[in-house]
Amino acid sequence: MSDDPSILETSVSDRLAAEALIVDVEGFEGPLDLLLTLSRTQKVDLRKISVLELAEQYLAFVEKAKELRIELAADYLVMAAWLAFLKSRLLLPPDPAEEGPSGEELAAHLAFQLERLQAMRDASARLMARDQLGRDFFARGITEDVTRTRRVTYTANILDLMQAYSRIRTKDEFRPLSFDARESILTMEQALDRMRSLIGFAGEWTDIMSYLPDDWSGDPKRRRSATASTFAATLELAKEGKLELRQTDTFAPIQIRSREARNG
Amino acid sequence: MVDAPEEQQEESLFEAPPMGEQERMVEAILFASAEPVTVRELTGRMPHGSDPAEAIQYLRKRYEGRGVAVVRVGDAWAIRTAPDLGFLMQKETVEQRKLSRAAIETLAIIAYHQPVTRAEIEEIRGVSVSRGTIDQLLELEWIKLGRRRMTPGRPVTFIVTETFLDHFGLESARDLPGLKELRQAGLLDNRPPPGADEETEFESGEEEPDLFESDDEDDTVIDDEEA
Amino acid sequence: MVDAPEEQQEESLFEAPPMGEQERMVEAILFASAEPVTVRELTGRMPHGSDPAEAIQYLRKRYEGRGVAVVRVGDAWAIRTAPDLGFLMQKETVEQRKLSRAAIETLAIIAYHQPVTRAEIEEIRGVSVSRGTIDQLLELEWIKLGRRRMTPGRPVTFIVTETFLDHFGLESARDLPGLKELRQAGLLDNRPPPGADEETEFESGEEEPDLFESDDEDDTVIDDEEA
Repeated sequence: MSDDPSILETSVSDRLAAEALIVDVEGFEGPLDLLLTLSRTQKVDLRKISVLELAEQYLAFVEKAKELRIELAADYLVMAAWLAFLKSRLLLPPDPAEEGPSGEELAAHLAFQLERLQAMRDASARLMARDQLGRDFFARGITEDVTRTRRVTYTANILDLMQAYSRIRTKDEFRPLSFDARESILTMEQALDRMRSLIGFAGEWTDIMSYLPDDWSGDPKRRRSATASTFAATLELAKEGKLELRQTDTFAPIQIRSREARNG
Repeated sequence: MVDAPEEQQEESLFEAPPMGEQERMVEAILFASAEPVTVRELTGRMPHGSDPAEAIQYLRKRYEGRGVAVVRVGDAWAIRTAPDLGFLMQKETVEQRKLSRAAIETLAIIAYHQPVTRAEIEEIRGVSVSRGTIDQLLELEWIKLGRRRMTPGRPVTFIVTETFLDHFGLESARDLPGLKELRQAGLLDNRPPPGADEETEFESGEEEPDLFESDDEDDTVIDDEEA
Repeated sequence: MVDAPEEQQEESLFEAPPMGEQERMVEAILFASAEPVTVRELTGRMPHGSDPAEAIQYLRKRYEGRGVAVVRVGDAWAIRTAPDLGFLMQKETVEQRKLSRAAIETLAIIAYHQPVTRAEIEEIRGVSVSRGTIDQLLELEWIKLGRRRMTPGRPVTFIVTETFLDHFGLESARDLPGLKELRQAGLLDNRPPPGADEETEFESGEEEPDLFESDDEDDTVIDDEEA
């Protein structure tokens, strides 16, 4: 098809234009842009463009580029292949067995794409020709920023006040207590140390209360603390498998005995 | 001056200032800002019960034919110098960054086709859109992300911003030059290539919220969907 | 400007724009300039033969009573917000916060013990009182300085103010409920003082030893020994 005389018999100016296109190939924004430029040589409304003629122009362009050993980007070659296919569809009688869109449909879409691209080109030109901020019209030069002040107000009511005072006074009244408490506490660590050293001797069931340190069994406050920590210590030792606990009834005395003593 | 004091007092404990005062206030606020100010913000800054939208209309009339004009920018308002006096402002002229042809075309496509995906921009231009082009437009704050398209891959879309409208002196995206003609000519249609997977294309077309029809463009703001 | 019109026309081929236009120009320039503009500069920027000084006077009149005003700044001119509308350029957000525990306790001590010195407050609270706490209460105008104490060092004392009484709805500081009333009102713990009812407590405590039962106040120091 490429040696169709109708294509080759182009005017000198058209040939020169075609060569300029090739030299400028870098300047094109892709195959569609190139097609749009080529379509201008038809000097018709884009709606009446001959897609067949355009396809041939494009293929001629690609041939020429090959002759001149110009490297064309892949998408130009993909477009060439597609246009060759389109051309065959447009020229050959439609094969009823063939699936897919007809050559006319494909051609119409390509024409639409070109028209749309041209429309967007025109739109961008019109947009850029508008008066622009900072060039044709201007914003305020001396601006006054809104100063944002954040005012924090603190609130408290009479209840807060009274509760605060109560809190202080309460602390005051019970301050001695905290000292007493500190002295009256047998920590679990202390109890655990003590129980570890004593447990070996507990071969028989013995009331847990008998393990309280002597000086911790008198004063009720101290006794209470010692009971609690000793009980906690025995639980810990039971967990370690060192002793067993039992209680015959709710609130009945808790008894312990060593496991090691029994096993060993 | 359309005061109905009785009605106002019923609505609010404090009487709104007279319309003349409200007009002064809007004037002061718009003068003080280089950026467009929304009616919502005006309402927030003016005394309780004020009606800045009405005050703006009076103010706009007052400035007709003056050296500065009250202009609408999307949902906001601004005062700008009259375009015919631009020649006096060489000193204020800011160096415009030269935009590439690709960037300008991409901007126009986004403006006229919004919301539009990158693939659609590429389809229209017939060439891939470079990362830098989009970045440049985002940086200028002329475009921003719109809603994701509800099609496979949930691609992001782009829309133009209020800054864009402000820059080109457009009241809204509906005022883009030649928009109606392009629409009537079917050149803004999302026309799938013949033989393409028409199901998908049709769906995407249907999901597409038409920015130009909707009154409130703010609700197209998105983009935390990635999170 | 004392130009005779004949001279102007001799100097320039072009007639100066009408005064109305000149006024528009001055308006646009003053609006868009980042700094006040002198008459000399206006003359330089406006078409030949213009009389910006006169135009300014018209413009100034036009803006009288408006939301912005044409004002003289040194020997230059600028458009500024009308002084009575300055409040629109501020946005105040009010945030309510609860007074800190330290502050409310300090305030309570001052209220109950006034006039009271800082050392006394610290003695009652058992911790030192930060400068900030006192400052905050002074700033709130809930406390003020009382007479200096006639003791060595002549320390200042603090007393509560009228504002304080107002805020807390009190006639006088004497109206503050006493300790006994606080206790009756359930505001003070009704916990028995240490030493009372210990046997009983122990009886119940024996089965269910709960060391910490009596120590629900966070100011009792129990766990320190483990450290």
